[in-house]
Amino acid sequence: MKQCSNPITMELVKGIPTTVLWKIYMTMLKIRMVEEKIADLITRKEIICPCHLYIGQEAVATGVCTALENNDYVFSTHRSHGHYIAKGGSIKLMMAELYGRVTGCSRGRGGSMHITSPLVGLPGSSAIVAGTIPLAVGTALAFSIKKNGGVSVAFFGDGATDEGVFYESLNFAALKKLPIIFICENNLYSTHMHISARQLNGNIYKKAQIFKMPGIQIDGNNVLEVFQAASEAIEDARNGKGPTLLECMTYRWRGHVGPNWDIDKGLRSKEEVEWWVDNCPLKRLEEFLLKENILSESKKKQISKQVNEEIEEAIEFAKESPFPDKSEVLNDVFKS
Amino acid sequence: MKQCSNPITMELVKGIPTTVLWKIYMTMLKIRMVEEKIADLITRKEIICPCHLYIGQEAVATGVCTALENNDYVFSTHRSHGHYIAKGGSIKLMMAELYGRVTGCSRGRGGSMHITSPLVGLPGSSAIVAGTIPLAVGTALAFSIKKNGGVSVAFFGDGATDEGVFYESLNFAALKKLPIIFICENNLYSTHMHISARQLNGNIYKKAQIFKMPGIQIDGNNVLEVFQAASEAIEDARNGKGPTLLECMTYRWRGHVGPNWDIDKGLRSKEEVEWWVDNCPLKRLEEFLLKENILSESKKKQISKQVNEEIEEAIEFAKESPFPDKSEVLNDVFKS
Amino acid sequence: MRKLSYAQAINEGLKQMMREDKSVFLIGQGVTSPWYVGTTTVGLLDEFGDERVIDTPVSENGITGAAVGAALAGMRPIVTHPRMDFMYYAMDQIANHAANWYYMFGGKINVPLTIRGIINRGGEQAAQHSQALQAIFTHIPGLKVVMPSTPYDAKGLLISSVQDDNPVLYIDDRWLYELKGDVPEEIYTVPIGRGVVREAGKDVTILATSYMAYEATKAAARLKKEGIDAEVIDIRSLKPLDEALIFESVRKTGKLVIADAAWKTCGMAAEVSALVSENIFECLKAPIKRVCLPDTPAPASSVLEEVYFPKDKDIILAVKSII
Amino acid sequence: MRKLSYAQAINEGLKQMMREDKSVFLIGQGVTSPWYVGTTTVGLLDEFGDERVIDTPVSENGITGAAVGAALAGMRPIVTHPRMDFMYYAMDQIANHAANWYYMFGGKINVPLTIRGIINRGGEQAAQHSQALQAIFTHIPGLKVVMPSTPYDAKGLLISSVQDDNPVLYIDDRWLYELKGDVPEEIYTVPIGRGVVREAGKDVTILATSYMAYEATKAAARLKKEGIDAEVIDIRSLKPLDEALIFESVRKTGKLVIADAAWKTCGMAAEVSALVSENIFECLKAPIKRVCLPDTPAPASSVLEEVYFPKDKDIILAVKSII
Ligand SMILES: Cc1ncc(C[n+]2csc(CCOP(=O)(O)OP(=O)(O)O)c2C)c(N)n1
Ligand SMILES: Cc1ncc(C[n+]2csc(CCOP(=O)(O)OP(=O)(O)O)c2C)c(N)n1
Ligand SMILES: [Mg+2]
Ligand SMILES: [Mg+2]
Repeated sequence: MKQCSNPITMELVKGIPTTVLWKIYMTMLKIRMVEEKIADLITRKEIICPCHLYIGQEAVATGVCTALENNDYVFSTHRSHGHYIAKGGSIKLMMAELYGRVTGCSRGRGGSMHITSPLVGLPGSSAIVAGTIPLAVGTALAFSIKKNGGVSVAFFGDGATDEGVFYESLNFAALKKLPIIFICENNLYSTHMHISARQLNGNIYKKAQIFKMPGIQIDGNNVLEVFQAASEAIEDARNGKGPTLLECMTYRWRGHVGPNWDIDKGLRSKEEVEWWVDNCPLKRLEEFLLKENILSESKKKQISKQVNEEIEEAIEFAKESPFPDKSEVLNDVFKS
Repeated sequence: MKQCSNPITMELVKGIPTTVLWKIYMTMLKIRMVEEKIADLITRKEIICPCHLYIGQEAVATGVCTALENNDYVFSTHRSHGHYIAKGGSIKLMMAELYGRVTGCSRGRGGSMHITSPLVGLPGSSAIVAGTIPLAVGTALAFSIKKNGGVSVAFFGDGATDEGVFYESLNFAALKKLPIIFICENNLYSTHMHISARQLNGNIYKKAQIFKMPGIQIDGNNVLEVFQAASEAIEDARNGKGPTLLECMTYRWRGHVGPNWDIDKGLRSKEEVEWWVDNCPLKRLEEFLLKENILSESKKKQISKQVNEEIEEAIEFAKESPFPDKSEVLNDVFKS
Repeated sequence: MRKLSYAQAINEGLKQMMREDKSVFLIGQGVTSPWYVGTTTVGLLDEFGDERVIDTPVSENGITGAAVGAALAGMRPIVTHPRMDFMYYAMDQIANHAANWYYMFGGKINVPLTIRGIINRGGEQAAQHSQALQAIFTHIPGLKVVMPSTPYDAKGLLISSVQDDNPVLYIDDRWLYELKGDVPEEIYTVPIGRGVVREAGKDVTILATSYMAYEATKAAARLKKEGIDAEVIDIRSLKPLDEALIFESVRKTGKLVIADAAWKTCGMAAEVSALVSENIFECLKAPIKRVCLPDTPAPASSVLEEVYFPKDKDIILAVKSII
Repeated sequence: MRKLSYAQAINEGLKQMMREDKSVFLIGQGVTSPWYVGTTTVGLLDEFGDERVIDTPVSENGITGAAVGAALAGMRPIVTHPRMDFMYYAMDQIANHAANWYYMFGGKINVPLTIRGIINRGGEQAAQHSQALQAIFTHIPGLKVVMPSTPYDAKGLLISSVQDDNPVLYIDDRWLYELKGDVPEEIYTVPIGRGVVREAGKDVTILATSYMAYEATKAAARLKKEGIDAEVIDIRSLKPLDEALIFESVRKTGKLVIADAAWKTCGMAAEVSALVSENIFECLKAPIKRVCLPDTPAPASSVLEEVYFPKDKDIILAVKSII
């Protein structure tokens, strides 16, 4: 397995404007702070729907989505908040959704696992493992027929690579040279099962080879490495060179679902969790930016304040929003 | 792609008793003659059910099944006759099945795509592409739980490797080191589509690598090469070393279904078909055995006569057998 | 009017929709094959090229998902399954994804997709190559389901399906492919959700789906000779269902036979029966009868197929049992 | 008698069958997890080891197929799906293979397989994590389908399923897991194909499946207070169906309400309704009513879940509409 704790180097920031670096930092911080807040709201039973927290994986969504255009499409999974935020989804609408309100991005019908923001290029997320992989392939197919230069991204976990449809999707995308990036967030677990209990050969990126597709394993906790690798893959896709499989090594800090840390259940060790917490993707970026004077302490504070305000506002919005009317249960089965 | 016309060499017969070589020859001849006969019977509308002929692929079923024990299990596909005959199924019962008679191996309920002979280790064949691959995995799982030394074989085509369940099956078999051999008969086509229109990387044997499973490509028209490779894989499986994927390069002479040659439809060229007909697996073996004096002309004639008699007898049996009673349509939904 | 076969009508519908709307494309196994889907896609590859007529590897779930994804990106794909039997592989994408999407995301994004499932049975093809799965898809919320029985409806309902903003399951039956009938040359629609009375009558209502509408019409003609005046409804859309038409007819006749060549248990015939006895029980004068497949897989032998697949004579028997 | 919860009853059934018969083994997602399938598999890994308690990658179709294959080789596997929603992925192996095998091969080889599908809904889990798919499996010939509603039946039907020589779909509901009831310690069976009268009554028959039997019993108690004497049938097996029991009850009451917490269209309630009006129409005194899910996917928000999932009050309303 790829070493996931290499320091962030100046080489990686070459060519990236400072404003973009700030944006990357802000996005990661936003995801982190939103997720910590949600953890808290679940504990306080304000939020009822099952939430799969993204804490620890922020670098992946952020690195990839920063490299995308607004019109590019991203498909997400049950662990959806990070992708939604990184692609530019409104926290207000997401929070209202988690609160089950009619003002939510899915009118309260979807909950955490089904958030959407078509206007920023997130047509939705699925609670079925591997379910959105072929959808992203289809979007890429649409882009290639329309020749509109769009790129499609499928985010999925290591667990999703156990499903047959993952292979069918890679085969078809490679065959048709579709403009799609397959982003596997390998956080080592599928619910309670470590990858070694599910696959003999854990190197997911190598699976791309059998479809004559480039497959690359990267440090998913180094946001700049993710950004650079994604940028290259996206450029290739946009230029008709076909798909890439990016395996981003990362880790979810909390348990599979909900805010608990999921230690002491015999599923993973305290040491393992601590190692990854030490290797925090956000901390690594922040320390680097501060050290290199790309981020000042005052700028940092300003960003943090801004994010905090946005979150508080979103929660207020959610709490003040009405629940859906009971009659809503029958609406929108069909578009008329 | 592997060269599929290397001459059969003496080296390959080392250690194989003459009687076994005769049996191999006889099995291949039997498959060939049965299939030619069926082609004829279809043309004469004696047989109605859709038949996918095995002509041209005889070396694969024969090589593999000769290397198996009676208790080992084999699962077949829509193109089932060859596997059934090679595993020792009764031609009588098969022929009656194709004729839709109640004496058929499936009481006339299955037809060509669903023939079975549990007593010789063929629990059935499926008309769903890739459908029997996980079944064979399950049988191997049963053998491994029972520790009875049994080996399971999944026969399937190159088309089946387009289905996701193929990958799921390989993954699980490799993970659990199950006693199973995956035999891919790569005849280059899935119905009307050449493999190059379906997969960028046609080398199916390489797909095994990503599951840490040995994958080998062999000349599927050289029955002794198939026999040797299968024997080794089977021995490994029996000894707890886990599964192997064998890709056997071969060709079906006739069209996808039925007796036609399927040329001049723009799907494959006359030249291609002729090349493979020249490279006939039966002819190659026969010429070799005659040349090396392993088979005499008189023995050859005797075998041919015996096979012919068996086939004629089977057809007679089929034609004289009664059709199922109409009430049979409701039987055997459940075993009571 | 010009006559076309059912297969030609589908072919023309596909061709015209693809000409009319650049976002329409065809994807699925066999769409470039000369035989795989009958002759329904003949000529399309030549006219529209392989970018819009996409033959695929056997990967039903992946390909169906790709069609759903393309629909989410504004296309109007028609994904073809040459046999309904193969659609079990694609159930997750159809049921969990296509069907749920619009509702699950609060009406924010829809799936304008046509899923074409072909019923291909008979000829001793047996259990895995004979299935008619309309009940399963009608059971699942979020899918519209249509089953044309004439060339006119085959084209008109296909066009309606493609133009619909929702996933529509368009089910055609190869036993109807050679049937000829009037088909206008221009683009026209048959509304989804509307059945049609094929024969007016007053003694009994025979409600039929797809191919069984053809058998029902034959049955009605024979019944007429015996003095029984049967009304034949070809329901055409299974979801939404034309309840008004059904109720109107049964109010008049008081008797109902439902003919659906699919499994009986939890099938479409059960649904129609339940709807009628739930809503217009007071008009019923006799038991509601179902003419369906028996609850067994399809057998191979022709002798068994003969009793397995219901025909006009089975409808006649059912009618007589309640007259 | 000793009381166990529904989840404990399943756990004990599994344990006893595995002790009793070496050919029984457990396979599926989460069977070694402390939470994935409730507490129903607790302790099994410790007692039987990972050769007979096999947790698996998420590969529903491949794993279900492996269970079918093991059954063909003489084992009696229990393959577990922690949610029915995930079973769409496994439809091909269930419907095309397990269900067809015995018939398709002329009764020469059978599939002694238990397929356990868990209904896990509520708690704002939404459309892809809430489904109850009994109708689909009951529609497909060759599968038996059982749905226990009490701890006693949970254990007894599980044992019957494992001992049955056919593929049996055993559907349990997490809303019942904490329910306590009498459960004998020894191995016993509840026959597949037999329903049970939970409350005797003469005014109306309430036929219910699974969790709805529990709601129906509550409804009956409340109705009794209002002078309405309802008979509650817990049907337990959806296939084979205890038609005799249903007909006997409806002959007596003349009125029928069917409660099944699954989609209405082409659902089990439709089937029971159709059967009754087909066979004992003359005994019916009122419309047959169905209490089911509306034909929509499951919504997330609790406010909507509240109206989505039917309860005793919905049964009461339905009963009153025909009394
Ligand atoms: C088809 C299907 N099977 C099982 C599940 C249950 N499930 C939910 S998330 C999950 C783990 C997925 O692991 P991975 O893809 O690695 O994503 P992660 O949770 O690690 O982000 C599983 C098995 C599901 N949602 N869908
Ligand atoms: C699930 C499914 N999809 C499609 C088909 C139609 N079909 C029958 S055989 C076949 C080709 C299979 O090709 P391959 O596996 O290479 O076997 P071959 O016919 O070459 O022996 C196809 C696509 C099917 N039977 N099952
Ligand atoms: Mg994971
Ligand atoms: Mg092939």
